[in-house]
Amino acid sequence: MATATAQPVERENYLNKHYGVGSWLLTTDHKRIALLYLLSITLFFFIGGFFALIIRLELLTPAGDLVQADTYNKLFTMHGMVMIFFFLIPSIPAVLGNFLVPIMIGAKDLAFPRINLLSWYLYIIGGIMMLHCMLTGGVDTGWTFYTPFSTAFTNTKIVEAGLAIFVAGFSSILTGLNFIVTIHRMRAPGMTWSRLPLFIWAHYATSIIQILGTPVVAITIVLVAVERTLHLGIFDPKLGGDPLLFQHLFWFYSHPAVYIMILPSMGIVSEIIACFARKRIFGYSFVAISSISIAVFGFLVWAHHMFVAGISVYAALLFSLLSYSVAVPSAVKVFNWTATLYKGSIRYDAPMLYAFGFLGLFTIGGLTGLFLACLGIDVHVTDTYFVVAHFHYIMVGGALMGYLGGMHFWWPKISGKLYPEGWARLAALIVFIGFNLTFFPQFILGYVGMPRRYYQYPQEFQVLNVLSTAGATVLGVGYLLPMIYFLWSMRYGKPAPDNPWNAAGLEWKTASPPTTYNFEEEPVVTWEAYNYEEIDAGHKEEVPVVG
Amino acid sequence: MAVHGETHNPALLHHFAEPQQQRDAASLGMWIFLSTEVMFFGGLFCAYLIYRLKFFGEFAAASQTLNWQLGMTNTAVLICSSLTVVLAVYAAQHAKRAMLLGSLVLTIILGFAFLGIKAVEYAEKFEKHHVPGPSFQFENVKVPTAPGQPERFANPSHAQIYFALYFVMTGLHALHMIIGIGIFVWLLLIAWKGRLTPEYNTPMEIGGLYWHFVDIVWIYLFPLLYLIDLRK
Amino acid sequence: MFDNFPLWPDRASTAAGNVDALFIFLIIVSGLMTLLIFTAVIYFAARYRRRQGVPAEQIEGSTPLELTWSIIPLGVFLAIFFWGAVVYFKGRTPPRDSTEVYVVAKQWMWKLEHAEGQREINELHVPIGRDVKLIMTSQDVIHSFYVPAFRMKQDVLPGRYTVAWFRATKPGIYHLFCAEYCGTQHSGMIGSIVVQEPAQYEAWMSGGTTGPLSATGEKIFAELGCVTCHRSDTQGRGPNLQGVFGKPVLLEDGRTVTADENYIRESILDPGAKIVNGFKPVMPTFQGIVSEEQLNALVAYVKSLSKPGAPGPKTAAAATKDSKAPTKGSQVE
Amino acid sequence: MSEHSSSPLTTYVVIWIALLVGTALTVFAAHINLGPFNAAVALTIATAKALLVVLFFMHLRGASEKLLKLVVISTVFFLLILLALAMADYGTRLWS
Repeated sequence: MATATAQPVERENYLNKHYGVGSWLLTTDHKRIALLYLLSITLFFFIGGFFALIIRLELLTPAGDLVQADTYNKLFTMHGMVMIFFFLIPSIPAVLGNFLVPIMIGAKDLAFPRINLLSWYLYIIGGIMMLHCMLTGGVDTGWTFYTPFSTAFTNTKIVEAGLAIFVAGFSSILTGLNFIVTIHRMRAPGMTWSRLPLFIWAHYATSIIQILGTPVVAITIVLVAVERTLHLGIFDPKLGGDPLLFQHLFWFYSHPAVYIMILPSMGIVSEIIACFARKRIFGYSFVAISSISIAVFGFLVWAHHMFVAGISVYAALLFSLLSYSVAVPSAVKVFNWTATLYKGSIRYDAPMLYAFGFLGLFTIGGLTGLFLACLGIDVHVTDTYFVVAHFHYIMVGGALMGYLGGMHFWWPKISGKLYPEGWARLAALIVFIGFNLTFFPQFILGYVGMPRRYYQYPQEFQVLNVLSTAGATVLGVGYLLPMIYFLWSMRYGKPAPDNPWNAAGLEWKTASPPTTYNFEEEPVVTWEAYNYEEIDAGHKEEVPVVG
Repeated sequence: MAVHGETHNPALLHHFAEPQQQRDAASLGMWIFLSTEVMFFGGLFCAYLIYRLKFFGEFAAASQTLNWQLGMTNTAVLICSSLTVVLAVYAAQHAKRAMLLGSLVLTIILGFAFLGIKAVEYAEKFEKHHVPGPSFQFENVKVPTAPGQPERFANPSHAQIYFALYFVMTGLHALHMIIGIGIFVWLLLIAWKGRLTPEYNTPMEIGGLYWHFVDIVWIYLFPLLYLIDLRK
Repeated sequence: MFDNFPLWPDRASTAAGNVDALFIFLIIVSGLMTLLIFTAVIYFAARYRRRQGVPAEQIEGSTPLELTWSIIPLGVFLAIFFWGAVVYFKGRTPPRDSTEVYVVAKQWMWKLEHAEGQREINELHVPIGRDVKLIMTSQDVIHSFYVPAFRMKQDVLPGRYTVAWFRATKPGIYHLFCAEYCGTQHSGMIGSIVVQEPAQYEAWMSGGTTGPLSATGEKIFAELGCVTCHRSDTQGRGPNLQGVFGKPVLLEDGRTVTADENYIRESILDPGAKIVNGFKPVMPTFQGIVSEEQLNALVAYVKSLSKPGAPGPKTAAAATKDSKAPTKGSQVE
Repeated sequence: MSEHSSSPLTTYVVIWIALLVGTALTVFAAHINLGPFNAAVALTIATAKALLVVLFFMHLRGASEKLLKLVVISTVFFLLILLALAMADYGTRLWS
C-alpha cells in the first residue's frame, strides 16, 4: 500500500503523515488498519475466487475430469471457508466500517485502537494458518464441518483449519466489541441516536451478532478438535453422542453470520440511495430498527438448516414459523429504499448502480429464502443447487454488491483520488449481468434435483452448468475491473474534492483523505442524518460532475 | 504508542475527550467482552444440558466419583477471592496503598489455591482412569437409584461424555483463572509502582470485573458438575 | 427418459404434486413481489431522474404505510408457512400399512432390503400405488436419501433410524442421490429407483430371496439367545415382545415411551437406557455384536410380532400398562 | 461505574457471607431428596449468588446508566434462547 506518491502541495493526511513499513504495521489509526484489512481481504477474495473458478471449470462437463474427487472436495471447502471467514465476514465491517464508523460519528478513532490493531493481527494469524493448512493438504469437510465425518472419518487437516477459524473469530469479536463501545461512547456532541447514519445502525446490529454468535461457533470448533483428537463421543453416535448437537451449535452462529455479511451492506445501500436520490431515507426509524430486529430475530431461526436432518417435526414447525420473522424486517427495508426513490432527484453514478444491483439481487435472494423457510419446499430443495443459488444471491449478490458500491462511494474519501466513472459503471453492469447468468441457472438446477457438492453429475444437468460457468467468467471480469481501476486511480486519478457527491454525513465534512485524527476540530452535530434538503438549498449551483 | 499532542494527563489517550469518557468506554468494553465469554461457555452449557437429560443416570454416577468437599472448598476459595478483589478496587479508589497491595497479593494466593486444589482433583482423575480417552475406565459403576428400583451399571461411554464435558468446562475455567492471575500479577506490578490512583484505576476496575465473572462461572459449574443426584 | 435440458423435475409420487403446487404458488407470490419492487424502482429511477431546478421532495416516512407493508407480507408469509407445514407434516408421517424397506447407507453406497427379503444395492424396486416406508440408518457418516422425482429427502444418520415414505405414481427409473456431503465419492453415491407396474413388480419380487426379513430376524433372535429371556409368556426375565411394537411402554423411572423402531434399536444396543417397568437391567449390550443389517432384521422381527396375525396373547408387562398409559406417544424428559 | 460509587466495606462483607452461606445451602439442598426439584433449587441458589456478585461486587446496582444492565439482560436472554430452542428440538423428538 505505498500510496501517496509525492505531489507538490499536499495537505497532511493519514496516508502521508508517516512513511515506512513500521508506520503501517504498528499503526493504531483506524483508517490505516482499514487499509491493511482491505489489502488482506482482497488477497483472500482472489484466493477464494480462484477456487471458485476451478470448481466452475470442473462442472463444465458431467464427468469428473479436470481434478480428482478429493481435490474437488477440498476446493469447495476452501472456497467456502476462505470466502466466509476471511472475506465476507470481515469485508465491510473491517474495511469500510473500520474506516467510517469513527468518522461518521465524529470521533477521532475507535474506542480501543490497539485492540483494533490486535484484531487485524489475529485475522492475519488466522489467515496464515488457513493458507498453511491449504498448502499442506487442506480440508475436505465442506465449510460446515459436519460431524461425525469431520471428527472420525476424514483424514484431512480439520484441527488446523478449525484453529484458523477460531483465531479469525476472535478478530471478528474484537471488531464488533470495538464498534459497540465506540458507537456508545465516542459520538460527537449532538450526534444523538436518531441522527446516526443508517450505516452506523447496521454496524451496531452486526456487532451484536459478532459478539454473541461467534463465541458459540468458537467453542464448537474446540469441541470438534477435542473430539477428533481424543474420540470422547461428544458428537459420535457410536459412543452415545449426537451429531445433530454439533449442527445446532454450528448454525446458532452460522445462520446469524449471514446477517454479519448482509447487514453492513444494507447500511451502505441506505447511504448511497439517500445521497443519489438527494433525500432523507423514507421511514428512517423503521430502517434503523429493522437492522436491530434482523440481528435479534436472526438468532431464533437457525434450525431451518436442519429440516431434513432428523430434528423433531415440532421443532421444524417452530423454526419455520420463526424464520418468517426475519423476512418481515428485510422486506421493510426493501420497501423503504424503494419509497425513498419516489420523488427523488436521482443520478446514476457508479455507486448508485451498485445499489440498484443490490436491490435487485437481494430481492431475489430474499424471496427465495421464503422458499427455503417453507417446510414443504425445503425438503425438496435443501442441499441442492437451489440453496447454493439462494445464498450466493444474498452473500455475493447482496453483500458483495453493497461492498463494491461502498468502495466506489467512499473511494475518493479513502484514497483522495477519483476513479474513472465510465469504467466503474461498466463494471457494475458486468457484475450484475455476470452474477445473474452464473447463479440464476442454479435455481433451476436445484429444483430439478442436482445436489450440491457434486463433482460429477448426470448428463441432463449439463446445459445449466455450462450456462453457470459461462456467467462465472463474465462475473470474474466484473470483479477484476474495479481492482484494476482503483489501483490505477491511486497513481493517475484526479485528486478528489472533500465532498465529491455533495453527500450528507460527517465523513464528507473532513478532508479527502482525512487527517490522522479525522477532524481539525471536534464537530458538533446540529442536523438530522440525510439533510439533503439543506445541503441542496445551500448549493444552488449544479452538483459537480465526477469522473 | 499513543501520540500526545498536549500531555496534560499521561493516562488519557489521545482520542478521548476526557478521563470519564475513557473510563466508561473501558468498562463498557469489558462488560461486552464478558457477554462474549458467557456465550463461549454457553455452548458448553448447551451440550451439558442435552447430555445430562439424555444420560441422567450416567451423569449422576460419574458426578458422584467427584469429591464434592474439594469442589465446595474451591467455591469458598473463589468467593473469598472475589471479596479480596472488591476490596482491592475499593482500596485503589480510596488511595489505600497497603490495603490495595495486600488484597491483590491475597487474590493471587487464592487464585493459586484454587488451581492447586483443581490440580489435586485432576490428579485423582488420572489415577482412577477417569480421564476420557483410550485409558478411560468406568466399568461396573452402579447408577444411583431410588430404593426399591432395580440397579444397573452405568454405560462407560456415556459416563465418558460427562467426563469430557467436565474436563472441557473446568479446563476452560481454569484457563480463565490462569489468565486472571496473570492480569492480577500485572495489576500488582502497576499498583506497586503507584500507577493506580483514585483518579485513574480503570485497569483495576475492569480486571476486577473479569475476575468476578470467572467466579460466577464456577458458581454454576459447582452444582452442575459436583452435585448431581446426591440424595440417593 | 431424461431430456438434456430439463426445467422441471419428473413428478412421480403423490407428494410431488403437492410440493409443485406449493412451489408454483410461491413463484407466483414472489414473482408478483419482485415485479412490484422492480417496476417501482425502475419507474421511480426513470421518472425522478435528476433535472435542473427540480429538487427532491423530502418525505419523512409514513407509519401507516410502514405498518401496511409489514403486516401484509407477514400475512402472506404465515399463509406460506401453514401450507408448507401441512405438506411437510404429510411427508413426515408414513401411513400405517406401508410396505417397509430397510436402508443402510455407507460410504459410498446404498444397501436396501425389502421386508420380504429382497436385497438390492444402489437400486430400489417399488410398485406404483403402494406406500413405501423407508427405515434408514448409516454405518458411518451422515448421508441423505434424496429422490428428486418424489420431492423426498431425509438425512440418514449413524446410530439411529430416520424414517421417510413415498407412494410412487408413475413407472420409470428415477435418480437416487446422496444429498448430504459424505466424503470423497459423495457424488458417486447415486442409484436409481425403479418404479414398476404392480404385475411387473410382483414378477421381480418372485426372484430369488432368502425369505422375509422378519424370518431372518427370528433366526438371529434364536441364535443370539434372545429367546431365552424374551419368552412369549410372562415368565421370561425380559419383557414379552408380542404386540409391543407401536405401543406405549412404561419405564421403571416412570416415563412412558412409544416402542418405535428407534426404541427397539436402542434397547438392543444400549439395554440399560430405558428399562421396562418391573424388569431388571440384566440384558447385555449387543453393540458391536450385531451388524446394521442384523439389527434391521431383529427390528423387523419384533415388529412382525405386532402384526394383526401374530400369535400370542398380550401378556407382556408393557402390554398390561396399555390401559393406564396415554395412547399418544408422550414426551420424555 | 461513572461516579465511582463504591459500596461501603460492610456491604462487601455481608455479601461475602451471604455467598458462603449460599454455597453451604447448595450442598445441603443437594443431600436431601426433593425429587425433580433438586436441580431447580441448585440453579436458583446459583443464580441468586451470581446476582449478588453482579449487583454488588461488579457494581451493576450502582451503575448510573441502564446500558450495562441492558448488556447483562440481553446476554442472558440470548443464552436462554440457545438453550430453549435447542431443547425445542430435543424435548419434542419422541413425540412423533
